[in-house]
Amino acid sequence: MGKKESTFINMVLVLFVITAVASLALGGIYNLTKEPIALAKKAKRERAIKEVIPDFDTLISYKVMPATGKDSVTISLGYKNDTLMGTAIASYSNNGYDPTQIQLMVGFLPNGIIKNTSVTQQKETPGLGVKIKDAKFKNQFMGINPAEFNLTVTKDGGDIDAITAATITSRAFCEAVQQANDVYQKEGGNK
Amino acid sequence: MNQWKNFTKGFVKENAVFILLLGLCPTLAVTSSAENGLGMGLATAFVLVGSNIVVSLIKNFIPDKVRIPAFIVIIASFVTIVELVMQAYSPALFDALGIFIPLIVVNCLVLGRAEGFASKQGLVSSIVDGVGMGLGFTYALFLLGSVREILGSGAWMGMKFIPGDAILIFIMSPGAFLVLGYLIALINKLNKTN
Amino acid sequence: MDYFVIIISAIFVSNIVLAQFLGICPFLGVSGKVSTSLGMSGAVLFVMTIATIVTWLIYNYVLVPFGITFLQTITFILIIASLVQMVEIMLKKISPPLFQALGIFLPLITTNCAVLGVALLTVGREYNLLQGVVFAVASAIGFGLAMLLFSGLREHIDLMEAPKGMRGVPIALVTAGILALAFMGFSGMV
Amino acid sequence: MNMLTISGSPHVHDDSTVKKLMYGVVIAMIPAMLVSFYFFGLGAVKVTLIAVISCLFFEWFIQKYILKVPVTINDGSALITGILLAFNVPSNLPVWIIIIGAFVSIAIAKMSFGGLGKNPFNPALVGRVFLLISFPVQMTSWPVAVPLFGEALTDAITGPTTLGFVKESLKSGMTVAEAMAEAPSYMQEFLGFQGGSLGEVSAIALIIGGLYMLFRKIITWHIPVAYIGSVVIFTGILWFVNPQQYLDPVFHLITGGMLLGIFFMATDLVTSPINTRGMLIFGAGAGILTIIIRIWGAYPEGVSFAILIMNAFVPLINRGIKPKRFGEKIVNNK
Amino acid sequence: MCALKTFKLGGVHPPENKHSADRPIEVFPIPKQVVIPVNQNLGAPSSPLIKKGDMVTAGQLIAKGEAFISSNVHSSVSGKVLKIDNMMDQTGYKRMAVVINVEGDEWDGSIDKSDDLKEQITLSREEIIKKIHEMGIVGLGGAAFPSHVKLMIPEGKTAEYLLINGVECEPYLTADHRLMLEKGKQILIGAKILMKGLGVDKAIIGIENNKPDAIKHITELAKEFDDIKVQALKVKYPQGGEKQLIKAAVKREVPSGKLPIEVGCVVNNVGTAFAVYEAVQKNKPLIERVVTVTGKTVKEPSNFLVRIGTPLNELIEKSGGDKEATGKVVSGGPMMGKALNSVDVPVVKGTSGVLLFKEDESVRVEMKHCIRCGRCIQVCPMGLEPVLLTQLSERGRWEEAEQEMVMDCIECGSCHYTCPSGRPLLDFLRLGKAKVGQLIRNRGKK
Amino acid sequence: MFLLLHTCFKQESDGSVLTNIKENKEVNDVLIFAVVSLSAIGVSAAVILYVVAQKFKVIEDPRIDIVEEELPAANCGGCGFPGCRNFAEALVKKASNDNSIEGLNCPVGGSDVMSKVAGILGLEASEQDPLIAVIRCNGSRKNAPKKVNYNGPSSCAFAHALSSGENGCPYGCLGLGDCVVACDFDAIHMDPDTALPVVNNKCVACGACVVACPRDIIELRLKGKKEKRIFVSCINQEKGGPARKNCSVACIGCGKCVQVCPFDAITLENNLAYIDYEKCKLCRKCVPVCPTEAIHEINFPPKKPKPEVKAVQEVKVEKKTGDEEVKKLVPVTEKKEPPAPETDTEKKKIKSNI
Amino acid sequence: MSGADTITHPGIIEKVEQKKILVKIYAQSACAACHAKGMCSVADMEEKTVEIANYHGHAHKKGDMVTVRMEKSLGSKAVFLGYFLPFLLVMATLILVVSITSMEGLAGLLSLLILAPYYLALYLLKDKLSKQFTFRID
Ligand SMILES: Cc1cc2nc3c(=O)[nH]c(=O)nc-3n(C[C@H](O)[C@H](O)[C@H](O)COP(=O)(O)O)c2cc1C
Ligand SMILES: Cc1cc2nc3c(=O)[nH]c(=O)nc-3n(C[C@H](O)[C@H](O)[C@H](O)COP(=O)(O)O)c2cc1C
Ligand SMILES: Cc1cc2nc3c(=O)[nH]c(=O)nc-3n(C[C@H](O)[C@H](O)[C@H](O)COP(=O)(O)O)c2cc1C
Ligand SMILES: Cc1cc2nc3c(=O)[nH]c(=O)nc-3n(C[C@H](O)[C@H](O)[C@H](O)CO)c2cc1C
Ligand code: SF4
Ligand code: SF4
Ligand code: SF4
Ligand code: SF4
Ligand code: FES
Repeated sequence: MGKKESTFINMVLVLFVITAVASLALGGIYNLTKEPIALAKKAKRERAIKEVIPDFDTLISYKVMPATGKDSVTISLGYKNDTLMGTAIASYSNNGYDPTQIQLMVGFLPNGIIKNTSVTQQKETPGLGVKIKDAKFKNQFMGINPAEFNLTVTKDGGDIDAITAATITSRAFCEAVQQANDVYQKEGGNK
Repeated sequence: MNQWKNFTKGFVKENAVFILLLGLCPTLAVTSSAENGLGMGLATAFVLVGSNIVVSLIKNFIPDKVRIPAFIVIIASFVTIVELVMQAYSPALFDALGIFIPLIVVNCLVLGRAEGFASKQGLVSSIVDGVGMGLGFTYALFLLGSVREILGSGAWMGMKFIPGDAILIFIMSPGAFLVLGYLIALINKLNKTN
Repeated sequence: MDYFVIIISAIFVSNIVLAQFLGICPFLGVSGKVSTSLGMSGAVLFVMTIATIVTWLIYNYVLVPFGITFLQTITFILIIASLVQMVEIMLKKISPPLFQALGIFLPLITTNCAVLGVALLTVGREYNLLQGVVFAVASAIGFGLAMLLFSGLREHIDLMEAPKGMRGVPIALVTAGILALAFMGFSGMV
Repeated sequence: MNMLTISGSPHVHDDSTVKKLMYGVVIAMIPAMLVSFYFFGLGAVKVTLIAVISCLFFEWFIQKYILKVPVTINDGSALITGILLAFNVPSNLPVWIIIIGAFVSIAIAKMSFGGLGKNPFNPALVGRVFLLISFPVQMTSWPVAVPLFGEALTDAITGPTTLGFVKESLKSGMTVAEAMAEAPSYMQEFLGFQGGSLGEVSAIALIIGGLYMLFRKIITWHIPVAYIGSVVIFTGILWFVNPQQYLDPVFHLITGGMLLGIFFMATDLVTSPINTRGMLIFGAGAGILTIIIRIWGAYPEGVSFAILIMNAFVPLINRGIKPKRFGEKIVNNK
Repeated sequence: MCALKTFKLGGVHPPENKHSADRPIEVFPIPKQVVIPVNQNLGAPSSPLIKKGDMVTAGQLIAKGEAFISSNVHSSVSGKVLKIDNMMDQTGYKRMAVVINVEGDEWDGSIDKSDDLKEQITLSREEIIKKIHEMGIVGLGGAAFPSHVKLMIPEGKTAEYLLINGVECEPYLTADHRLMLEKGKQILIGAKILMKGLGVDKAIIGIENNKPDAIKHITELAKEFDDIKVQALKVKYPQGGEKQLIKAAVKREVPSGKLPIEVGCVVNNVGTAFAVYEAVQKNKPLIERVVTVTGKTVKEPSNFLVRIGTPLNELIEKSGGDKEATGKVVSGGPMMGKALNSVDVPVVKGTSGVLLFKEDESVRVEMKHCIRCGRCIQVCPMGLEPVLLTQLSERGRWEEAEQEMVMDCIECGSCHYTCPSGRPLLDFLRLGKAKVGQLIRNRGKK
Repeated sequence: MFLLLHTCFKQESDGSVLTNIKENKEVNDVLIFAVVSLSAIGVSAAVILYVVAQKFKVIEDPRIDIVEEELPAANCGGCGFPGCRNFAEALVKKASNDNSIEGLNCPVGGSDVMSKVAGILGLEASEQDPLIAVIRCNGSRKNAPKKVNYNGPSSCAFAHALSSGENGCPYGCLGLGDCVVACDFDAIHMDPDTALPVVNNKCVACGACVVACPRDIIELRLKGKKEKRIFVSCINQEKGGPARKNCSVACIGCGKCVQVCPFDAITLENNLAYIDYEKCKLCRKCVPVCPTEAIHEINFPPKKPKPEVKAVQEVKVEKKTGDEEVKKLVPVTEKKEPPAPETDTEKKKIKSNI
Repeated sequence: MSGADTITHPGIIEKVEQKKILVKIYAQSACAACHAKGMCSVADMEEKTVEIANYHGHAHKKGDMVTVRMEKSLGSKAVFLGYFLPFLLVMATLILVVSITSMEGLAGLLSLLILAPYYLALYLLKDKLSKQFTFRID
């Protein structure tokens, strides 16, 4: 049999070659997929933005620190033919049911009215918290003017009907939208 | 004929999940829907076939005593490839499967086949074995995912056929254990009567 | 994150075995007897802690600076595998009787996805070292708790003799399912 | 001379049988059942009937056609499971959900392990928790207790249980005094004027049943006393430290499923430790877990989970905690 | 008489059914033929000294116990040895026995047959032990353990108390009760002899409270002896078990696997004390004993003074036992006695009673799965877990059974008596004890 | 490997990205870092594992696996080892130490498997004639009617300890099936009519039942050519009279078979005849001389003159002749129920799961 | 001798030397019972051979089936010495160094390095340990 013997040199050599080849190959693949990965991420974000603000052709994004949260939020301004079509704010809340952050995209029309919202990340319980993605819950935020609307659940005296048996998630969602609105008022509203 | 046997054993007689009980972590974790099960199964199958091929090709160059680390490196490479490619071209699935993609590395099925089969057999047999075992694994995950999705979400492959909620627990962790338990009991029974 | 939260979460709320589905193979394979499962849990505790420290260091001081985090899977598994073997050989060299008494759990851990999973989760959640280690320890304790309860239940079921078709793995899985069900009572605690 | 019978000693037996034991429990549940019929009307009757019938049916079906063993639905254990399952759900639960619960209780939690005596987990509780997690909405909308027969059938009025209500209030920052102002008085709760699952509303009915079982020696005092003791001590300490934030022991004892769990479910012979030392640990553990879940967990009610979790500990308790052996400690007073 | 005492752990209280309690002891007529098994005691068998055709007298030594734990057997009648053969005994197996055709009633000359009370104890300690050995006295409390062995206290141990077991906790049986009422004085003298043999200065007679007349009578008589006390005990089975009796009377616990002497006690049955009196004072070997014949199918439950070797059949006939209605015949009490294959077996030294069951009483309740109620544990006087031991035994897990102390079981049957599922716990425990005993012995051999 | 990577990559990506590689400078850094670090880790792993291997590894003989494949995987313990793999190890070890595997035998696989194993190990297998379990008691309900009712757990071991059994024979089968439970191969079952165990051809002679029977009734005997075997179906050591009292087909120790056997295969000890299966040539001379039909022949063709008669019950003794010479050949077919002492009124069912 | 509190293993005598016996134990606990045994061979399933000081002096020969026993408390002691104590050391060092220097890398390294002296100490004590962890056979 042509099996290599297990001498020290042999072993080191073989492992060296294998790891080297493997890392080379992986490096190659990494480089090849880097772009598509970045693209995919971008596409995902853009898809979310598209969902919450009207059609646009140019996107200008920047980050700001919200007054309340720990992490920054990204503001994206969508322009079509140089007119501002809407502002999408990627907001978040750490107070969901699952420790994983809930991330939303909230779209404001230039007049400050919320056009739509979209959930970009969540790990809430299937069948309960996950329902924040359902139209029934989300549509409550469509077309409202935060200025004259209490962005909290009814239980807390607000105007949003919480998902049955998932008040925590509902609260977190409201909190994120509220945060987006705060940021919008401060940053994006007058731009 | 022999190759055919080689190929089919992964489905019934030596099914990784139902009979050999290998790789149960991903089996239980990602099968909350048929689609996820399918994705995970295919990813594993890809790694399995790839590493089987490479191992069987280079088996003679590897000294016995470093064979395990060598196999691990090979398998891990394929896993990383899957990770990267999936991230690039199927990000949604990647998100859904999460940590269990890198964990294919430690799936005993993969290492077991590389070590137990590919390192002893020729290329063709290894490929056949890999494909058979991989598809067997995939079908098991798909089956489990389907049952859980139907019972737990009232849907199949994302298509909802009852409105509202179904029996939620089946897409949560206890449901995974329960469904697999009864599936195995059923399959044992079928195997016996055959 | 608060350490307390990490601990409660890893042991009870998101128990590594019952909720995260990591380490199912030893959970089912080595849980036939209480004494065995205790030995296994001890080994997991030790290996998981050490492995998390090493992988955390490598990740943050090698992979991140060089921008090659995509190699984490392959490096982690290599490190864990050799680490386990190193512990094994050290124990054997140092005190053969001790090694004998400890049984043969170490090799089993190499392919245990719980160790790799915890290492990956630690870096994925961007814990700092201490948090990571606390998480690893709590996960190991959670693993041990689940193992211990489960092995007790299995000894009991063994004595009770379930119906023929359910004996062995099926009934073990059903038991695990009900155990997971019971553990859902801890949910929302963090 | 007749053909003689030979057997090992002893040749006499006391008159206890499994059946007597089980029907004793059924009798003990009658007060609570009547109270539930009184408060929840026909809805309660319907839920109880369906739960009992489906439990008996599944047991019969599985024994006869799947396991092919002698049918033992007469022994009363499935009857108890059915009644207790009904006791643990709201009176307006849809029929199909009750049937699923009965199936889970009997098929999964009991028969999969081989039937009476072999199951490590309490069947009724497995059924209830399964439903609670699977159908959180239906399982947590309670018709308000209306002490008029037939009235509640319309089930239009739903409200939270006292426990859920108080917990929710505390969570939103109220003090105990504020929260309790709107809750039913202790006397009302004691008698049963509160929302909740069928069997849990009336503390007095449950206590009567429990005392009956103690008197008939169906259960021993160990589990109830350890359970109540640990609850009282644990909540007592918390309450003592901060009465604004934590509820007093009496409240915890008489609300929710506490007494139901203590007398009827923690004491299930099959799923609790077999010796009295173990029972004390079991009871104490269940009490502490109940309070932990009630105070810090997502669910307002912790009894079911606490008992199930302690069920999982039972084999270890049985293994580790042995009865006092004769001659264990040499107590020779010279 | 001080307050009622009892043992703490476990115990049951079966219906007492002491139907023959007020029937005086009746001397049973000598049968035509007796069958005397040569091995009637716990321990090594004895070897016969006579052969077919020999003429023997009542009280003549016919088999000698040579081993340390073994005992002599005497002829209970006079007559001709018909054969020495394997005869069925109470176990249903055939064992060696001497069959004697009775001719007259001629006693060995050295025996004092008179009824006179002989109070003076003249023999020395060693002589007492020797006498008890010679006269073939074994424990009449049930186990038939050679009594002289009990008196030979192992080196390093000292006895402090003699306990006389007048508990008779078994339902139905009244032999000891009647003996105490009728031969109280002799029993007390017997106790004195035993005390001397043991070298102790304290004796306690334990009697359960369901025999108030016996308590009263013995207390009265015991006033003479300031070193013998009567202790009334609460009625609870198995108070008569020696470990339980010691616990109840002197609050000491015999450690697991150890003998009563470990805590300075020796326990003897009242019947044994009486036999000792007769042996030492009257030179009379153990050739007769009191046997209770009772049961629901017995017309006249009686207490007979019976020669060893008398067929049980005759006892049953004499007391009007209805054989047609009888489904089970038990030698001994209902809790610990042995069901017999046949009534054509002889009375032996250990036979304390014959108990007849009605047909419907004789079959056990149907066995079901264990429901883990734990009652068997609660009633076990030894603090064992019969339910677990049974399961281990059923599955042949002997090592674990040993660790769970199966050998400590005193086979009292309380667990089986009380199990609502009707599980034959004690049957499996016995099996387990036998197997574990084998294991331990094998280990010892190596 | 590269080829493979290339192909798989080709399937999944679009061409445009390919061009990026050369342009991107950072990319090469990554490559270098990757290669360097991973190789470093790989080599250190190699060193560690080398040391491990040096000091520590036991390479298993690959033949163990191959041998294990051959074994039936019943893990029954019939070979005396805890499992098939352990047996395989023992085989390989013995083969390499002693150059023979004598004394080791897999009863389940039989000589077939053993010769294959021997082939693998390069040895000759010692040909082991197949054995089968044989029940040496015929005290069925008819032949040894029940005299008392046993009312206890269905455990021969316990019943044996309790008393001599329902039919009074202190040697005979208790009929509670400990042997049936012990058999892993479904080779023994209880005959509901006779309450005696019956062995079928699934028996692999593992001996589990032999150990399980508290009365040593079961013996492993030569399976015999064409599965023919002759044996004394009784182990009662009582004298003739007492033995016959309980059981009409007991061996009474008359010694006729001993005299008639031309091969000295039969010995008489303790009132009991025993046929040595190695010496027995299956001549059948002993069968008809037995006055109580205690000698059984199995799988023989029926005797010529009466072809319709079942071999086992070919001769029937006239009851109560006392003189053994006066016996008649009575074809079973002509007979009704064999005369059994009619004390047994109640039909005994096999005790259910007590 | 009572069988309580001991761990027993069936084994086969491999070698009888002057003062000791080598017994091969069938590792029935973990690997042998593991369903993945046939597949998993990561670390080559190992058979354990234990040494027994042959102080009984009774005749054992190669190939005998024996039962090896060790006191149960020793098993947990081994787990304590082998895993738990070093684990505690690592944790202690880690927490200590982090709280003093707040340098995580250093803490991590140091906590791993602390194992070296620990195992060295074990090594030095090895004779003592060997005496403690002895097996007996029946
Ligand atoms: C297993 C489990 C999962 C849950 N998942 C969620 C969730 O995803 N979102 C949520 O808001 N509440 C969830 N809950 C319920 C909360 O813990 C809490 O009971 C509820 O949100 C209280 O609000 P309610 O007033 O709406 O019932 C879950 C509870 C359990 C037991
Ligand atoms: C898992 C779960 C358990 C709950 N248990 C209780 C309970 O025991 N008592 C109670 O009053 N409310 C309970 N709730 C109800 C919530 O606290 C909340 O009050 C209720 O869902 C209000 O819902 P609605 O707005 O749909 O009426 C529970 C909710 C969930 C999700
Ligand atoms: C469960 C049990 C019950 C017993 N009951 C009695 C009893 O009632 N009376 C008695 O004298 N001995 C009884 N014995 C026997 C005693 O334990 C002890 O052996 C006896 O009293 C010693 O006296 P002896 O050697 O003179 O027979 C019982 C034993 C056991 C195990
Ligand atoms: C005191 C007592 C309490 C019981 N409690 C329960 C119970 O909580 N749930 C249940 O399903 N069965 C209960 N049973 C019935 C029975 O024990 C149970 O169904 C077994 O667990 C089935 O094996 C109880 C029985 C008794 C005697
Ligand atoms: S028979 Fe043995 S186990 Fe049963 S109660 Fe009596 S002492 Fe305990
Ligand atoms: S008394 Fe009977 S049913 Fe109860 S635990 Fe003991 S064996 Fe089981
Ligand atoms: S147990 Fe007896 S009958 Fe069954 S295979 Fe083994 S030897 Fe044959
Ligand atoms: S052959 Fe032996 S084990 Fe089998 S049923 Fe008869 S007595 Fe029992
Ligand atoms: S797949 Fe997770 S431990 Fe085996």
